[in-house]
Amino acid sequence: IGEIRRYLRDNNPIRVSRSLRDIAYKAMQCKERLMNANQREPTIEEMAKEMDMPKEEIVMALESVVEPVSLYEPVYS
Amino acid sequence: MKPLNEMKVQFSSRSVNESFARVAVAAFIAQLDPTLDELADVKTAVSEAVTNSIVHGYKNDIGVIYIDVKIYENGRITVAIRDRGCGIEDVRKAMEPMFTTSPGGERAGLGFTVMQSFMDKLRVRSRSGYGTTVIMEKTLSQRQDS
Amino acid sequence: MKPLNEMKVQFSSRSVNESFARVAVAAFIAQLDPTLDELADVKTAVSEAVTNSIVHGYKNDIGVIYIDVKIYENGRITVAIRDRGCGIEDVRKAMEPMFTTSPGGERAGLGFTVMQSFMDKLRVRSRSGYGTTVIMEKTLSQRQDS
Ligand SMILES: Nc1ncnc2c1ncn2[C@@H]1O[C@H](COP(=O)(O)OP(=O)(O)O)[C@@H](O)[C@H]1O
Ligand SMILES: Nc1ncnc2c1ncn2[C@@H]1O[C@H](COP(=O)(O)OP(=O)(O)O)[C@@H](O)[C@H]1O
Ligand SMILES: [Mg+2]
Ligand SMILES: [Mg+2]
Repeated sequence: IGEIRRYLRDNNPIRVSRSLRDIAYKAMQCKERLMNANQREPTIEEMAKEMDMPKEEIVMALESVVEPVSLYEPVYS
Repeated sequence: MKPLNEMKVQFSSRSVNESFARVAVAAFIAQLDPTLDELADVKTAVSEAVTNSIVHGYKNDIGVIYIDVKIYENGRITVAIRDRGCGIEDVRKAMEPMFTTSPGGERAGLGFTVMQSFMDKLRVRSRSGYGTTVIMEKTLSQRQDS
Repeated sequence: MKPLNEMKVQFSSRSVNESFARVAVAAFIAQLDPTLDELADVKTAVSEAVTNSIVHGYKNDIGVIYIDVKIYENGRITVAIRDRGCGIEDVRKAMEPMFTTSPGGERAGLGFTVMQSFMDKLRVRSRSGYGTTVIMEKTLSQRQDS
């Protein structure tokens, strides 16, 4: 069983796309928390401190949950 | 005035690079500690300009898109996005809301309007046959350390 | 062989730009959807090379650091990191594990070793007084779409 598990793990490594979505999800939760606590939009540095992660990494993760803005989609949702 | 910090990035005009361009610009200006809303504004403006270079500037060709981001004192940034594509014949007309040379899209003709409203300033320089440069400026709120 | 996609980025050799550089490279190769481990490897190697350019290449001056990322078929990428700093007199010696010209740091002398072990290939070209180019190559595992 250990061998099968290892096989599955080795053949199913975590892909960046999934990890970015996970971080983005946590970032959105963190944003809500900070909004409630401070009654204002958090800055990226405040988020970075709270999530213990570089600002730039959070920026990159947040991009993964943004729908690509295409010419034929309404920009205001 | 000399910028405090600067970054330049260039990439081929493939649509897969649009989101890369957004992240590159946003990750660079993250050092100013903007709010998420401010980051989103800049990213949206960058998207519109980059999409224009891909779709209108280079049409179906693959060319190179150049972005230059400068950070000045007091949270002021400029973002210049340049292509060597077909250029714009009448810039003033192109910038009018709803003007488009490729109609059919849902929000066709609003790219420049979006850039203008999400950034503080917008300048467009273009020469037919030589390409287009869009220069946008915004002052990001500096956080009051209290 | 022509790359499938390419991006170039340049920025001043300020340490605030180091994490920007890492993310710029990561955001570009994210289009290949590599594994987390692979991306971490590339980011670590980029960090080491950029830090070297900042600390050794330009010392206390501010110069420009150039990064060129190319994506080829089958998940192969190359990352070139270049400075116009002081250069390296004896590259072979500089690449030896534990060799350093600024001793004292905790993991001093292991930058090139880290780049070598985290990437598939490493080439260093340098000329005293002219600068240094580090070219790294790695093949990222392709996702098995099942
Ligand atoms: N980089 C560019 N190169 C050539 N033409 C451009 C460029 N950017 C904008 N244009 C022209 O300006 C018009 C208006 O642009 P925009 O406001 O973004 O609306 P849309 O892209 O929906 O047409 C475009 O239809 C096009 O004719
Ligand atoms: N970009 C560079 N410009 C000048 N010298 C460099 C550069 N990169 C590396 N070196 C030289 O190579 C040595 C070894 O580099 P490295 O293995 O990263 O160890 P460390 O940075 O800890 O000294 C450095 O001490 C420095 O003398
Ligand atoms: Mg448009
Ligand atoms: Mg080093």
